[in-house]
Amino acid sequence: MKKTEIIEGYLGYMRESIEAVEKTRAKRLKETFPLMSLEEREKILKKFHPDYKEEAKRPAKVGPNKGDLMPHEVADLLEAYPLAKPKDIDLSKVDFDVDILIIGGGGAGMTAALWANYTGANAETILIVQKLRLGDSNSIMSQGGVQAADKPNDGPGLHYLDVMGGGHFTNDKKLARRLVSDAPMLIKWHEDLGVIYDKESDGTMVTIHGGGTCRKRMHSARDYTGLEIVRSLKDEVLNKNISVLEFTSAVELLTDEQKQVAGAVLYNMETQEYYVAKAKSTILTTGGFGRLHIQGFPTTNHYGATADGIILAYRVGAKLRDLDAVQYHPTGAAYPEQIVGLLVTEKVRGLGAQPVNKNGEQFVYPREPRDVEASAIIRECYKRNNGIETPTGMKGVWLDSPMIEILQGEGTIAKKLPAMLRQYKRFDIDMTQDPILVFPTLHFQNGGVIVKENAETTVQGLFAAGEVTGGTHGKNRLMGNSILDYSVFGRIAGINAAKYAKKAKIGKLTLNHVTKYKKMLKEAGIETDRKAPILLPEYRGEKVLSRTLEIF
Amino acid sequence: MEVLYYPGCSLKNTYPEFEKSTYAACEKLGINLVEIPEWNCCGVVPSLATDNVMRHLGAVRSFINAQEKGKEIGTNVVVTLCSMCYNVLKRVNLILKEQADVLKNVNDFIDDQPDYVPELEIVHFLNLLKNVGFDKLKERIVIPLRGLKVAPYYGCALLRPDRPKGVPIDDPENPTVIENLIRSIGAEPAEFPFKTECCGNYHIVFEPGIVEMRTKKIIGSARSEKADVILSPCPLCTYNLQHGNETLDRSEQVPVIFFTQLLALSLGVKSHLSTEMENQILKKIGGEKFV
Amino acid sequence: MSEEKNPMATIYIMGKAYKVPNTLTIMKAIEYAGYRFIRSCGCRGGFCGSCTTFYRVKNDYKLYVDLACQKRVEDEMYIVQLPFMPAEKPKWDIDKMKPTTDEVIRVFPEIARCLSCNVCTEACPQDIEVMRAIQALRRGDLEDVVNLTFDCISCGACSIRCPAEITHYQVFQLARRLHGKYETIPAKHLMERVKEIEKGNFDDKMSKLMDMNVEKLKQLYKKREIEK
Amino acid sequence: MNELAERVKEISDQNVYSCYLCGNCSAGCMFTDEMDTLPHQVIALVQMEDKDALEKNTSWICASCFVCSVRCPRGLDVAAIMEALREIKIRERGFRKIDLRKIKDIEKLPQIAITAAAQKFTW
Repeated sequence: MKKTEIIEGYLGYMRESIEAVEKTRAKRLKETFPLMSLEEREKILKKFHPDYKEEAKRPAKVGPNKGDLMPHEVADLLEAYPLAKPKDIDLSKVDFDVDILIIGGGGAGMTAALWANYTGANAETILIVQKLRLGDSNSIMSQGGVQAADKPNDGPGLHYLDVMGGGHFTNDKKLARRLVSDAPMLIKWHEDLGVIYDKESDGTMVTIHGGGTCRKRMHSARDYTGLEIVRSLKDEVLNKNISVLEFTSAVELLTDEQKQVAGAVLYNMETQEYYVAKAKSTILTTGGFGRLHIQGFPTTNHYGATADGIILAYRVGAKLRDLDAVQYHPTGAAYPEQIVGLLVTEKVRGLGAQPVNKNGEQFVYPREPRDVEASAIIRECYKRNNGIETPTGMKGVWLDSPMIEILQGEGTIAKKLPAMLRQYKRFDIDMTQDPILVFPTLHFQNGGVIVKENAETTVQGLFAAGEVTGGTHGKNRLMGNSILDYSVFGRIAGINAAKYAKKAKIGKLTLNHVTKYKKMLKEAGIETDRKAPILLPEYRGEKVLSRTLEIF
Repeated sequence: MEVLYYPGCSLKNTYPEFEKSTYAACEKLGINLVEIPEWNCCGVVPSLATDNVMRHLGAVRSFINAQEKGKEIGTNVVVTLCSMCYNVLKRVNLILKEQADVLKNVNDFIDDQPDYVPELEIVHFLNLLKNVGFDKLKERIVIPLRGLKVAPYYGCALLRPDRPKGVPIDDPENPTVIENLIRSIGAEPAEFPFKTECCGNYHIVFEPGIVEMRTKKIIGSARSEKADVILSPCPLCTYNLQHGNETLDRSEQVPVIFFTQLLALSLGVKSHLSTEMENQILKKIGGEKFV
Repeated sequence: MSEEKNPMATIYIMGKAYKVPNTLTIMKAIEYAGYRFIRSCGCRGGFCGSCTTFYRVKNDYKLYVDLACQKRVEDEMYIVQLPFMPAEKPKWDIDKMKPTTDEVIRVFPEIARCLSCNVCTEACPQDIEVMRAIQALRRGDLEDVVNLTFDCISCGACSIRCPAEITHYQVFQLARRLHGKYETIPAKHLMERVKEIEKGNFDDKMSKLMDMNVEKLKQLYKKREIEK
Repeated sequence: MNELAERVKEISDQNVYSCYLCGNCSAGCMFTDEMDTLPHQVIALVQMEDKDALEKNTSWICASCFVCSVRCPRGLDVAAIMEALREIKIRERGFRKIDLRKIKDIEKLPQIAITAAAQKFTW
């Protein structure tokens, strides 16, 4: 076997390691690596989790969270200057005068829109603005599933314990309680919409474990759970005639003299025109920051995950939390190069695949909470040097996917993980026969805008839901709680924003907070050309960028 | 007897009673209908344009699936119930048998399935019954429908055109196969001069007035012959005739049912007629005892 | 990764030639060449269907379709993307519908024009048997439609190529929702749990948990029994 | 053979010059009440290369019942000629005889009817 020859997707030297994996498989099928104690977890996190790298963080210099540690990439954006000069924007001409402005058209935004509509807000008075197409979001990419304690052996209490433990007991307790208590209701709502969850023939939900769960409560729709939910939400939003503006981002929030949020300045990304959208209540559902590539990590996130929401909220004075806690999904694709960083859903482990090193040995319990699992994989690759190096210099460990076919029966992968199977097949790798190579990848913004139980932020008139918020998951989110998060709090945000809009009186629109923020930056001595929000990441080739002329 | 069976969209969606009564009757008659797996829509009306082979693809894809299934169970006979399906399938199959260039064209285009070798025989269920023999059928009748006057309606698709040769299941100008069926189940066929007239076909969609004009005449003719029911082999005719009935006074209406429903009733198996209709028929034949 | 180590490929982005490393996906290659996406780029992971790309390669008449984020470039590839599938979204009230084929065909009567040509299937980057699904619908088998089209990402490639001008992805969306809403059995345990929560059955327990200090919670957390 | 007749032949494989205009087709046709021109008259128009043949409603009223085809003493498939006339129009760029999305009372119609109409009135 030649080391550089490609055989069914893998290079020769990788094949040698796969042989080792195959040799230990029979034995491993009978044994599982033990769970870590809370103390062991703490230890490994401190040593190996990227969040604990001191040099990767710094305290914010300005704003409500001045002094709080956060990744450089986030601090950079909070300390950047606004995209538009307030004096260039004519606030006397209102382009959209709505009751509810929803910024972000992913799962949270669409759920909020629908529940605002159910609460009595007319579809025409709701406006969703979305940077990409409606539904193009992290929500649509979520594969594994959604947690809800709806089985007889389970209950919101156990779910709560899992959420708190997974978040290392740093969560906002009220939010966590709301998350687990509303969970079954939201799944029921999905069912009523026609979302097709995996079920037994008698209607019983098929549920499995996720990392850090004590009960099997992960509901899924094959491994297209996010897709199935989002396309149903999207269909319903459009059926209800809720207005949607695509390829339009919010570049600044608006306030009135009462300092309540009163809409946003929008930006048509194609015509480069700005619009003034006045709203009685505003909901931020902008998602997270994966595309900031914190510490240079690849990401599972969609193209628009650029932290816009926290920047906008911060400038109107909303407080943030836990932004230092970045979730690295333990299993991102590490090979082939074309799909590096893309998600290998936790469901793969949920169905029985074990992470193993280059010698075919287990080194971690397959379903530790995400940060612990990720740390163990980093340790195996870089401390113990038991990873497999890819041709591009990345390291990874094997995820022994063929075990699924042995444990659950042949054809399980095709049936339950069609997206994964397809993704690898495109590059000639058959994950039913061969293991796949994985390494942690930037996945989720654990922290975000602080919200109360009613989804209101610390600023009047501004609501938020989904990944843009912080607190629900503390410093670490469990698998299956992100769809749940946007469903539960998207609904609450929609309902409360609709109620708020009924009473709210909006005064004269201003961008005073932006002027003030700029002043604050100057006073803090921050001199930079950097502007935020960045709206989209920059991936153009270096050569092109170095030769760009701005003529048009 | 085991034969391949092509149901068509109407039997699965609009008129399940047509299919269900057929299955019931077939079980009694020892005919095993094996549904063609993954059959495609036939297109309902055949394309008459010789240069538009695309229109035949649906039929051909069904033939290919039938051919493969037929190899498994050892038959090349495909039975249809819907007369529109019959017309399309029969016609396309004959074209493929006669025109090697069309066959090649189609086989070349369909590169995701095996080639079609035009050896299937497309048969309408009425002809299958004829082959079983109406005398033999008579012997199996449990409830002879004595006293019931039935208007045998053929419509167009079972009889016309005779191009390519072999499409009609009977004499296009004076067919008798449904009359023979009616007699064998003990009922009386009505003299029905409109039995081969067109119901208006697809005009129901954009020019329903044309259908109303046609069906009024057809129903009126059955009515004047004192027919208790009109027997139809075609879902579209049935729909159009029922539409025609709706435009008439109740006293002028003649109910329309599928021939297999009456057959099933007389065989003593589930007819899938409405309870009202079934009682009406049983009453008519003096069969209160059956009610 | 240096250019010397990796062979380059020549690709034609809307007719213009660019040299790009041949290990890149089409999406990354377009960016490498200097384009910045606003449209035709969404999740970058094969789920959203926004980066549908049509291409031909040298000496081949065949028109290929794939997702730019999932397909590696080849030398002499002629590329164009589909930034938007031109189609209105017909509105429906799912609560007032029945799970039947007739219902779907009434919204999308153009289904009646399907020729069984199978070009749609050829176009699908998700390997869905699109034509088969349309025919399954005609047979009245919504469950079959759902199973065949569950992986549909609504990219619209099938619909662009369809001679019958069907917008398959919309048809399937309706079929899936009808099946999901009316033809699957609601989960009994879910309904019961929702009722229990509404009744407040868990309120006391939850309040107790909320009042607990972290140490106590940790004890409870450790003692959890993990379901086998 | 004139160009129109040629086109009809191409599509239907029927030679309109075989027709001696006996009128049997029109006599048997059940739909003449609705037609502005009788079937045999339309054939005569084609023989004379009168493009009006395409504008008459005859071919559109034809329900493809094939009575004419069965009864033609010259063995002409008259229904196929009608189809050819329809096809010539349907194949014109931009021509649209019907709009399937605007069918009246579509909620009552079965699939078979919509399919039949779609097949005959659209390309």
